[in-house]
Amino acid sequence: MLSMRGIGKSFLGVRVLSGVDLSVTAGEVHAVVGENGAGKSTLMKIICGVHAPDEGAIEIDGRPVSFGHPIEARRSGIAIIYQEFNLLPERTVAENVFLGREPVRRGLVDRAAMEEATARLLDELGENSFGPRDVVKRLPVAQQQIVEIVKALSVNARLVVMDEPSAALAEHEVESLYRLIGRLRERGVAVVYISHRLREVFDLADRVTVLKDGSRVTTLPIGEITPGELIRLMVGRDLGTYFPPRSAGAGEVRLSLRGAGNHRLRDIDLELRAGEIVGIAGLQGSGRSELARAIFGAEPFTTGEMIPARPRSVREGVALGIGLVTEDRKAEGLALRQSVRDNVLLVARAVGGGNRAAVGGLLERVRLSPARRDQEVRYLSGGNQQKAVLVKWLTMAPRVLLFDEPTRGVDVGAKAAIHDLMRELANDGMAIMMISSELPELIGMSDRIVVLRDGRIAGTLPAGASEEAVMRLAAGEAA
Amino acid sequence: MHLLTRARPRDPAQVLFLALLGLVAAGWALVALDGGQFLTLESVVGIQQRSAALGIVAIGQTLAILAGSLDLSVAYLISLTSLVAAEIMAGQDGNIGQAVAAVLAVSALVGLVNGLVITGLRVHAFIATLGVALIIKGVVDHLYDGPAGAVPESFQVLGYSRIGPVPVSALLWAGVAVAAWFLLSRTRLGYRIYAVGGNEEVARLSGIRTGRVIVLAHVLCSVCAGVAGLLLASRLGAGAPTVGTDGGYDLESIAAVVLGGTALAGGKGGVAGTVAGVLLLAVLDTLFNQLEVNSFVKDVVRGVVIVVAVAVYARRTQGRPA
Amino acid sequence: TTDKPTAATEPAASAASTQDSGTGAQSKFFVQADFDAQLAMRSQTPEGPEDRPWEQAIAPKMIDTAQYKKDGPYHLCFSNAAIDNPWRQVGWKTMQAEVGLHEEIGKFTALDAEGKDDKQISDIAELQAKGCDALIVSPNTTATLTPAVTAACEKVPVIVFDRGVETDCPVTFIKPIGGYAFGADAAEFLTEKVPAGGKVLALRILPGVDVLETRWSAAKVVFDQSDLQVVGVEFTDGDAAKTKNIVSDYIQRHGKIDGVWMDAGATAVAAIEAFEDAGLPVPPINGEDQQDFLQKWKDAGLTAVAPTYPTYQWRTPIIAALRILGGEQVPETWNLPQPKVTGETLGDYLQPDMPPLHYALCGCEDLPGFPEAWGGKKS
Amino acid sequence: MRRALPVLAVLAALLTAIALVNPHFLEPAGFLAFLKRAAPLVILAAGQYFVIVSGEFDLSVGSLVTAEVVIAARLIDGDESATWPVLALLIAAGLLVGLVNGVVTTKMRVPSFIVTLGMLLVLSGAVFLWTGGAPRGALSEGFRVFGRGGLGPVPWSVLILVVLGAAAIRLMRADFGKTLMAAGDNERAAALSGVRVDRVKIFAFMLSGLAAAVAAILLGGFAGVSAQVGQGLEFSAITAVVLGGVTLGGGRGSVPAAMAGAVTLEALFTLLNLYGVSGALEFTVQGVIIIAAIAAGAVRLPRKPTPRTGDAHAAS
Ligand SMILES: Nc1ncnc2c1ncn2[C@@H]1O[C@H](COP(=O)(O)OP(=O)(O)OP(=O)(O)O)[C@@H](O)[C@H]1O
Ligand SMILES: Nc1ncnc2c1ncn2[C@@H]1O[C@H](COP(=O)(O)OP(=O)(O)OP(=O)(O)O)[C@@H](O)[C@H]1O
Ligand SMILES: [Mg+2]
Ligand SMILES: [Mg+2]
Repeated sequence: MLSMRGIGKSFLGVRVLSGVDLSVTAGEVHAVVGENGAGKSTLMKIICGVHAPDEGAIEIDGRPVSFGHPIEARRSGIAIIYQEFNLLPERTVAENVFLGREPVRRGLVDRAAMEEATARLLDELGENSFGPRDVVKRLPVAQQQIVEIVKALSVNARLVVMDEPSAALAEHEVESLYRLIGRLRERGVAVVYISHRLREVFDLADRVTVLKDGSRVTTLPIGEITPGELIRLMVGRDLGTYFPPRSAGAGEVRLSLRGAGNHRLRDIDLELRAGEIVGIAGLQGSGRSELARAIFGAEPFTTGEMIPARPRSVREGVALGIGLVTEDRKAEGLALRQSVRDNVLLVARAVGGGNRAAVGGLLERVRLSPARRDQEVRYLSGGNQQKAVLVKWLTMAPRVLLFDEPTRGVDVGAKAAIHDLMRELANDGMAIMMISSELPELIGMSDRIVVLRDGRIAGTLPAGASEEAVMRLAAGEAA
Repeated sequence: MHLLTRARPRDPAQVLFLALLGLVAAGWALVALDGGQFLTLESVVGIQQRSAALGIVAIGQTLAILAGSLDLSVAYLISLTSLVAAEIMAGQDGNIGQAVAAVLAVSALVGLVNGLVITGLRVHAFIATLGVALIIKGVVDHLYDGPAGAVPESFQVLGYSRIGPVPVSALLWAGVAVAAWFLLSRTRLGYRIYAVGGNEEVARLSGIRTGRVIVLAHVLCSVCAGVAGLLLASRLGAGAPTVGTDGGYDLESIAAVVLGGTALAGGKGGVAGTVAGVLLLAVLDTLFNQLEVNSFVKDVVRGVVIVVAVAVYARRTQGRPA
Repeated sequence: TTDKPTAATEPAASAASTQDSGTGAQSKFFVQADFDAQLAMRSQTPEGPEDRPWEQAIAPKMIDTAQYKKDGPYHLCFSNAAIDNPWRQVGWKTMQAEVGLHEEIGKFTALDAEGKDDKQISDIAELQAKGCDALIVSPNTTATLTPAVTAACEKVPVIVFDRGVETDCPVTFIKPIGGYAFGADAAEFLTEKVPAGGKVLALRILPGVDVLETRWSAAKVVFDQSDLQVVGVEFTDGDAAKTKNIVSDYIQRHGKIDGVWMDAGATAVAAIEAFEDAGLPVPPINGEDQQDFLQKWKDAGLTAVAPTYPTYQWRTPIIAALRILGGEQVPETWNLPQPKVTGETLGDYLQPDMPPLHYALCGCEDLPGFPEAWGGKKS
Repeated sequence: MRRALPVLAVLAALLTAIALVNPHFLEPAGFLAFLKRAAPLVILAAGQYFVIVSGEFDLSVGSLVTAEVVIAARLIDGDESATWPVLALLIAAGLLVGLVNGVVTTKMRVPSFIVTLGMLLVLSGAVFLWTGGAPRGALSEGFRVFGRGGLGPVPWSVLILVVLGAAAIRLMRADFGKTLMAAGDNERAAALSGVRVDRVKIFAFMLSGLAAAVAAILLGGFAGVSAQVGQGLEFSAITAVVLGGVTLGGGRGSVPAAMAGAVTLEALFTLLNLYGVSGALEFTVQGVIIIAAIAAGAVRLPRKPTPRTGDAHAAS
């Protein structure tokens, strides 16, 4: 029913998609996979009229369409679950679900109908922990995610796009999502399903399309491919050989936690050693970012002890020689309208200290082309933005550096560079903690993997542990 | 910012109505000590008369602010519309129809301009409406150097008649308030005003044409100002080029709205709070009148009250972001 | 029920346009008859005690007030347009002091409308409920306050002063001779002192205020008949900085200004400074009876005149109210004398110990609390 | 700087237009006179710039100016010897008002629009409560010289303007300026980089208060005591800053551009005054030009992403 041909798109000069073809037939579940930053979400946003493609054509039932506004896409029966947060925190669940297409009776919004329909959909998802009238901002992320799913389903679309819908869900919730997708399929609804969890892809999909660096590698019936091959297609080479070699051994303890906790973390015991990269795994909402932020002093620990000291503020964290490369570059990492130079010098200027003279050398080291230094950061590619964030911290020569999703939305080249750099830093004696949702990366980089679940440490795995082992701990199935 | 640290806040409107009761009680006591009587028929009527015009403007302002915008042009628009009304009526009952129509048309047009400058030319609402305010001021000052036109007896009913203790003007205000409440809680436009004010991007991704919503909010806001202009014209028996600015309706309406617990950033709040906010200011006024406190003390107290109130809401609703 | 007065109101305005000499069209507030009357009054000798000009009246047409007679103590009420400028400030102090003189006044209730017509309308309504024996009103604007005053007339004896209303229902309307006289005094002075063909700059505070419109319209008539050339009529908003800027602009543009006419003295000093800062002699100019101007006048030895709009008129309404309640006759229109300060009389009015914005003709020297209450120092 | 181009164009056009009507304007004396007139607004704009670039508003400067002048007059009361102490006091008062604005805004999380609106009411009320409704007292010659006199041909106000302008530019180049910018651009990122967001914002408000104090000294000096002296200055200042291409909401624009905006606005006033057609219509022209100039400078910015918690502290 949907077919896209030769889709191309660039943002601020960065090419994100080129010549992508995608066709989805009614009643099919079509998985789209690819590394972070491969362009999956962008492609979906084009399907849904958020972005207009620079090149290429979209057809629905053989009729060419071009959406200038999301509402036009919806009118032709397309619904989407966006990857990033897309709800109004101040409004109720029902109001969010029917946002922009509230049912009306005699010209008036029909609250009853709205809430009833919402309640029904919640039941179908087996979700009974909250109701249509709850205000969204009071729901935890996982439940907020459910609301987004319901929002998409309520459209009664012929094509439902799901961009990492399961990212924040617990096992049983994923189960009911499966059931739901099954029902959609029976109704002849087409589903485009994006996920980093290959298991889901193999459980659900009829066909899978692999994106890499913004172009399509292939599209295959799921039966004709194994997980191993799929990963190879996504990454383009064998993982094993790809990541930099691990360090000889860990040095002295730089930082250690004993029974540390706060509003979302419980008795965390953790040691970060010089020269070691510790990987933190866990589902979204498991508290990984919270852990990093707590160590850094942004949302301090309230209980337990931290050696050398428990920072009560960011500045104290920095003073202890701790740095945090935040999860969300655009919202937490960079002042987008300031120049690269001003961004990399920000910490040094704010807290004092730091080696400003070294900046030039550091920018060289991360191979951030000199031409770009006086450019506003927002004009840089995701990869270069991330490099800028890195340099911002390297200027402070931290003893402990925390990475939260360091390669999210970063293209493969920059990704490799960042990986190499992280390892170099470790070898130079820095203690590194790395959060990543991307298991291959996590496993490839880490000397040790600590798995979080619901704000507690679910277990620790040695280097080279299997994805399954990690997922089992993370999802809380009997190990 | 986190679920667990967030205590369930009471709706500011409720808080405010409680405060209102408290104030009335306090007023009663104070005036009694002063040997007077606080809630005489006249003072009750006075409170309503005094709040009607501001109340109506504030309702409109609420819509603009909820949509994430704001309107600094209302004061001059009020002056303009009072003149339009009085000039067209020219003392003739027969002209009332046209006059009202003209006022609504003029104000709607101004609202449209405000909205289009903001959404189309992408000028910040603050500057856009300030600029439009200047434009109107220029026109008014150019055309008029004093009260003009005449409002026929029959229309002055609006400004002076009352049913028992309730002035017609207060009824008009109530009408506007109910209409706005209805709009916000029962119509799509209302829902979308909240959505756009809450988060324009989310609204857009959910298929809302955010531009239109903002423009409409401004049209409604200006129309409310127009209605206030009609009311004032009927009270003054003529149009006055300074009635809007003398009343300080621009900043006072915004103050009343936030006093009513509507977030200046938009997407949060409602008319109930605004009504309470306006009444609170009016009761304060009356109280000061009765105690013959001079207008300077009044300003000081007003300023403090507004800031403190908003600070209280801020406490209730949000912790500190990381 | 309605709080609306029954009396209809018709704006009384007849324009009289004359040949142009840079003064523009005549104000729609101009009324020839009033103009003539006021100019005539200037030469008439007022009746009443020599030393108490606030009790004097020019050509009074007395009316009987027996129907208002009642026994004290009295409750007097006052609806004030505003106290937002020095003139009203001095007047208000003076009125309060006057009230202090009379123990037969049991209660004095005053509401300040803060310059808002709408508020004054509801203030007047509210005051009627306070059981006042007499209501004094200083209207914020003439036309728009008329209905409210008319309504009040039906309940209590009303005394209007300063600005008028478009109805004769008040028992008495107290005012100095008026704006025409003020404007003419100043204009005539300039026609005397400024050489023929000289360039005159007219500075007005803002348009639309009747008491100010009359001043200008009178000046216009005088200038139109003179051989002076009015090079500009500008509005200053009563803002000193703006006044100074405007004057300097005119000096720049015309090289030389031979006379300055002002409809109010508040910013006269700023205008004078504009000449000083430009290093030019100060041309003939008029101000008002404010101390800073009188001081400047004396120090710089200016050729100047200060027509007045005496603040002692704030005493009269209290006196009038008591007479009315006492059943004594009062003038229907109480025209107070409106002296002007000239080179000869300057000495009598200059009071170095009073604040610069104090008005010399407050008639408050004999009142309790003077001068401290008016911000002055005991000498 | 790109965003400042429209304003510079407008400025050039206005200046030529003025020069056409009034050749004297091009002579040093004429131009200095113009600058002297512009100085207070330009200084106010520079102060307002710090607040706006940090993502806030300061509506209190207008009534602060009035308050300062009235206070000065009452305290000095014509006594020369009181001049310098009072000057010091005015500066302190300005800083104090800024401090209060800043603390309430940042610590109590009240939108600065409201805080400074409240401050506007409080100041205008309090000062006249104190003087009993109208200004009293008088300024000393020593006080007035800053607004009236000059060093040879150059007015003091112009010298003060130059000094303060230079200082403002230095300040924005310094660490404070950079961190302030970052805080205005992305408060979260700044906080997570160790910027004391509250502190820099409070400091910005204090700078605005300081600017108001200086402007008051110049205006009072120029024309003497008056109750209207500060009327509407807050709007003029904000307009000027925005005219200079500084975006409300923070993180963009430069001090020189903001000050250029103020000069432009003043040039506009002067021009309209010179052509002096109808005193009234000039407001209309003013409004149109402001909207047009700013619309010309406006550029589309990519929307800020929403954090997952949705707690993006939108409050202005
Ligand atoms: N609005 C935007 N402006 C600029 N660059 C963008 C924008 N949206 C996406 N990009 C860039 O486009 C590239 C692809 O992003 P996209 O979100 O499509 O990747 P993805 O495959 O969805 O990754 P993930 O698996 O992490 O969701 C990334 O480099 C990202 O930085
Ligand atoms: N119950 C909750 N209440 C409020 N905010 C939450 C809650 N759960 C998660 N969040 C927020 O959602 C985001 C994701 O949660 P968190 O960071 O704890 O998980 P994570 O393991 O870091 O997942 P990810 O890093 O992929 O977002 C965090 O920014 C966190 O602040
Ligand atoms: Mg994605
Ligand atoms: Mg995280």
